[in-house]
Amino acid sequence: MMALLDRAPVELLHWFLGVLGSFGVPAWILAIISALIIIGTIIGVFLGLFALTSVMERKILARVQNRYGPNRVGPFGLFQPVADGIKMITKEDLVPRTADWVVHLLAPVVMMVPALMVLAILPYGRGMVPAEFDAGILYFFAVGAGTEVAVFMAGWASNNKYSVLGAMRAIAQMISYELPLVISAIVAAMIAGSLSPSAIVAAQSGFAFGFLPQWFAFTPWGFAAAFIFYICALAESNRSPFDLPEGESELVAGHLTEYSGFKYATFFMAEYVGMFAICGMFVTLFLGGWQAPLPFLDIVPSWCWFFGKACFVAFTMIWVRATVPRLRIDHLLAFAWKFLLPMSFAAFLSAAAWHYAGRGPLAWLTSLAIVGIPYLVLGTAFTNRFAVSRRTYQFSE
Amino acid sequence: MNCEFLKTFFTDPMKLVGEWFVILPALVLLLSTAAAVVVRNLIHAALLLTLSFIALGITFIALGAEFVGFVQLLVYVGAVAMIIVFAILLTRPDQLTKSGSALSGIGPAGGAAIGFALLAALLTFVFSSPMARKPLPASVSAPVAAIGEALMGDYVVVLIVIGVLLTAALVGAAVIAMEDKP
Amino acid sequence: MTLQIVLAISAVLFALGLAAALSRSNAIMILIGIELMLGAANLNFIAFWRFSDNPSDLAGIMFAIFAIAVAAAEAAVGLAIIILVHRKIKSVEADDASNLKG
Amino acid sequence: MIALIPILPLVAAGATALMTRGRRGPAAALVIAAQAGATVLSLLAFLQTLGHGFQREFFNFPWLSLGAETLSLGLLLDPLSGGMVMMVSFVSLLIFIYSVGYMKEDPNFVRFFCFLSLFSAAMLGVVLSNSLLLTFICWELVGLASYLLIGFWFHKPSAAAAAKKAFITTRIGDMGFLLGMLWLYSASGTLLFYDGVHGCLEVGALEAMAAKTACMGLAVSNCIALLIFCGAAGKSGQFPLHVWLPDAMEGPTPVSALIHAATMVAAGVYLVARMFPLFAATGVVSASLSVVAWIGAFTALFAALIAVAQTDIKRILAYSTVSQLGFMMLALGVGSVTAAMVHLIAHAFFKALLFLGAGSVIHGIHGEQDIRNMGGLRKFLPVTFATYAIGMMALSGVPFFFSGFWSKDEILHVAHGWPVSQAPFLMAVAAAFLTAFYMTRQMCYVFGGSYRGHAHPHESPAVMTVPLGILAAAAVLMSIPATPAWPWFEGYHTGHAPTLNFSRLLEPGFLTIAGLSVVVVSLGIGLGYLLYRRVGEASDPVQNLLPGLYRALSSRFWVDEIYGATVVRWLAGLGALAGFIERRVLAGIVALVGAASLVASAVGNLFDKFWIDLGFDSLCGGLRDGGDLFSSWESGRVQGYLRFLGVGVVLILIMIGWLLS
Repeated sequence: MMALLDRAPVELLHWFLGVLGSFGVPAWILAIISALIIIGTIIGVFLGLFALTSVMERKILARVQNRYGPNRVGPFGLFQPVADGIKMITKEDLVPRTADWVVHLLAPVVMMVPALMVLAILPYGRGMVPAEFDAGILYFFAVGAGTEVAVFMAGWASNNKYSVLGAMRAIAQMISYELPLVISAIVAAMIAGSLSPSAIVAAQSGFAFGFLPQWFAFTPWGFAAAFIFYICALAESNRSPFDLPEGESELVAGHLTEYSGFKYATFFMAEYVGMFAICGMFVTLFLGGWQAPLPFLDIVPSWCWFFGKACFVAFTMIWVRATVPRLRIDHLLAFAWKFLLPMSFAAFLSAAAWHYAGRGPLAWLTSLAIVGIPYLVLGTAFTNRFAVSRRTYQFSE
Repeated sequence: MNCEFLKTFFTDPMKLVGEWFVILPALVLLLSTAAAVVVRNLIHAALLLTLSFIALGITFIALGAEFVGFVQLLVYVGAVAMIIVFAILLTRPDQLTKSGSALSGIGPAGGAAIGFALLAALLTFVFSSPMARKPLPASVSAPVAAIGEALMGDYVVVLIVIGVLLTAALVGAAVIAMEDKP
Repeated sequence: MTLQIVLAISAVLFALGLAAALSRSNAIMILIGIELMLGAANLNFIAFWRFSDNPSDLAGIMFAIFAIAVAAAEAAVGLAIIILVHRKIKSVEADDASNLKG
Repeated sequence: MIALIPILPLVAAGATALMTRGRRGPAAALVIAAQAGATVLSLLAFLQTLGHGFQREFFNFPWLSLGAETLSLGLLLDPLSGGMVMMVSFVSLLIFIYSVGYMKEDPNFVRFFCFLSLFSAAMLGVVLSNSLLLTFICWELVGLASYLLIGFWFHKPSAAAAAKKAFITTRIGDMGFLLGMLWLYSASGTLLFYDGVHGCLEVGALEAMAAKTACMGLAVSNCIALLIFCGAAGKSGQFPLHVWLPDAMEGPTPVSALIHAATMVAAGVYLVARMFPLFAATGVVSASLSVVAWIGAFTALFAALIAVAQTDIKRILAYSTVSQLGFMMLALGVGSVTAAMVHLIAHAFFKALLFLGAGSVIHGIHGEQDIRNMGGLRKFLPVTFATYAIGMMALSGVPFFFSGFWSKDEILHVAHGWPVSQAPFLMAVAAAFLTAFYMTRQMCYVFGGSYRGHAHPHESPAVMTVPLGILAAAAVLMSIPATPAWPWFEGYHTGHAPTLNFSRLLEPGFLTIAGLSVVVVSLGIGLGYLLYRRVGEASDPVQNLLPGLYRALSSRFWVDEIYGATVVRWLAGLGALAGFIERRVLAGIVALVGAASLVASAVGNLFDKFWIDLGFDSLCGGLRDGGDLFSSWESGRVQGYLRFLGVGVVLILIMIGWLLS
């Protein structure tokens, strides 16, 4: 029964295709229909998650800040996204007169496409990978690079100082954080011996002592890499505390300043889908993908575990947003180049040591040392560098 | 839910759509490149160039070099296109749309003429060479593992040299572009 | 589908890159032209690999990967130089940088 | 183990190069320790060559393979290199120690020691090399170190110019060296000196090269030897490539002592000595050796003449060095390697001593170099005076107790025995006379009379005077193995055990020469003393002697004529002429325009100065017109070049297509 539930989506698809096939539909049309169904399902699921998250984020933030949050539309305000959507679609689409309107129009599309395309390689459950190929991780980052182009297009086409500055900041931030992001992902790929996401998930199967999941996040190097990946994921999806590009107090709304209506909604949606995609990648790389955390919990369907974990990671991101203040731009870049990048190299070396020390207790010690010592050194240096000191103002007299 | 179509599409697209899968992105590639070369607005040129980089990456994938295609996308779209855009914005902050039309010496016609002459010469070679009429061999693939083995095996020295080169380029670029200390 | 088609595509791409490098006076466009020519060369590498009789010989792929890496380094250094030149002479026209002209 | 000798200073140079400016103590300690190590090893190597029945030792290793050709490098230890390496490392060590005191206040102390150590490594490499290629590599490194050290105070324009001049002038000679090396490789197929059978200095190769004729009846071996001699002449400051050496005195004084007196300039002589079998492949009176002899003799006389007219303390010594190197070349040219090497080693000690003494003087009176502003320093710098006097007597060839006497005597002796001509011998005698004369003049100016300067002279610290003392002792002691009574050096070089036999001193041939030399030296010193005895008492003695020519004194060569009027008129006239050629023609043109204009200037001297100018003007005009034509292609537009490139590619493609079809 449970096994059936686990495979329910696949079985459903096969059943439907079987029915169509019995009507004599040719095989190549079946293939296309199958692909369209899968793509539609994934997009539907993620848009639903987006709707849910947008309201949940507002409610969580509100609870943290001792407010109620949206509670008018529907039960507990759950239909708020519907109302928002209707509002967005019916709003006037403003385009500044001096804007480059073609690029202005294309920017949200270019933003949305990579956000959806990266979803193709995530393993959602046991045997549920839409497009499985060798260099899946590489694909994820290669396609994800398109986001930067979109941000630039949006910022530049608006022909607005705030927009251009916001876009430049966003791109600088994305490029800076992409390096540690990719390197920490490579760490997991290196231990798994493959760039394929499903192989990486498979490498994290099994339980130590019968109950401890062997996820990569539970090793010294894996923990370091996961931590770096998480921070970089925050920065890549322009979320607090790395949301300077749209820091309202400085840049109005960054590259989104001149967008309204449906274009704005598309941007908004793309950012949330992108955030979910990167959460999914995080889960795949470090949290064992669709695998259950404890042996007896295996009965819960694998895709539930995947989405559950992804939602949990997304929740922590909201949590971080509610608690951590925004960084300054120079601190942000210095943090990427002077702390995260060296630390990701340390994690890389540590993983190599782990592999060559036999993955036993000795491996634990060495890889812990290789990660821990740089952390202590760099961390101390950074704490001293950015220590909170008495502020003095030039014209305070 | 293992989608054969998508998988085949990415790994052996020739089987599905034949040579059009190569020719379509190649057409996009050539058109966007041509537009990038002639368009006057530098930013538009850079964006069209980005499009042509993407098309080039897809052409690589279509030819079966999946890994190279992804690398092309990651490096060119993610990095090169972005630094070109940065350079454009940093070098003309107040006249973003001024065309780079001030032409020197023999002018655009001369450059284009040389380009056409070269094209004619190259095409003559391509279409007269019997070797170039070779048909497409059966599906080939370059698995990532094999590329990794080769990089760490036969080509390891090159890999190290390239690593040194990239490091030197990174440091060099940073030093060159650094503001002079007063 | 024959090798000719791919080679013709790469020839056109190369010619376009050359024309860009020769006829645009902006140094950035010259650099872009050079990148396009490198891309054309890469396309040739991949094409010859794809059409070779021994596809397990990865020399073409390797060459393309290394060429991409070198091109990235070249673009980074080239653009840094252009930015520096712009800072010194307030121009990115290749012909304006003629201080060392004899 | 031999390889360690040059490697030690090289490692020290590398390590010092990485040190920061502030680390003066560690840098000096490291460099001196490495040099001391090299000296100890050199001593061991030297003692090894002393052993009875010593055969030359070498080891070679392949360096570069080009197809079937393999270039090998190697190291060689034989009596020639054994003695030389001992001298070089020992003198270097002393000068390094001396530099600690001399350069104490320089902010670039660490850099200085780095360069010194690099120089020492390269020089030891030249000496120990068993391959002309390795010699060439080290030779160029020596040149580089010399360039760096001459231009050490590069903020002085004159120093920077002197460094360039030295580098460029020696490069003209090195071009010949390089050509000779290539020719040698093509003629003999190897650049190794000795490798048992096939070395280029071994019988087989030499006979083959001597048998072939290149042009104008010259054997191939002689042509190669002459080309190599170009390099040696450049390094050793032989006429006409000597112009850089006096200017090189712009460097710090220890550098002048080490590089431009004791070691590097002797490298040319050493090279000819090392390649002597090649020079003498067609017999001891070969064409190449004759050229060496004539040039050596001419340089000896010519430089001695100029030295008489100088007022800068270091320049006098520099011209004296050129002159002494001429003596060595003369000795080689007439076929006596032993005499040349004895003089080389003896000269290294006393010339280093003189330079360090001069440095001590300059240091003591705070940087003054003009001898007219010195005087009476005997009282202020007693130690320097004593050691300087020893050096001066050694250089002048004061009989019996100074090494210079015996070694110079030996050269005169072998020159006298040269079957071709007696002229070089007579020139050498004249040069010996002048040497004694100008050294006496310098002594009188610097140490005699009363002090004419304004600074407060003081004696140098012990770190400087102790090396002076050691060198002075060496200058005296070197006379023992150099006497014909106990021909130790000769035995050392030829492999026979020396015997003590005073009767050799009484042989008529030797006695004549020795007597002549004693007379000449006494005359030189006596005359000099007579003239300059009271130089310090009057403000300008020359004015007192000949007031009518006072205006000519503003230019310092004209001083020569006034001395000439009181001494020997023709001598002074010749001196002025030599000075004129030196300054106006050679220094200006040779160094800058190069070997081609040397010919033009020689012709020009015969006719008229204006004729040259005219010729040059039209030549330059033609060059300029041609340059304009070419520079219109060099538009400075990068795209212009790109277009040419594009057109070129298209043309090449069309050509290939045409060839294929």
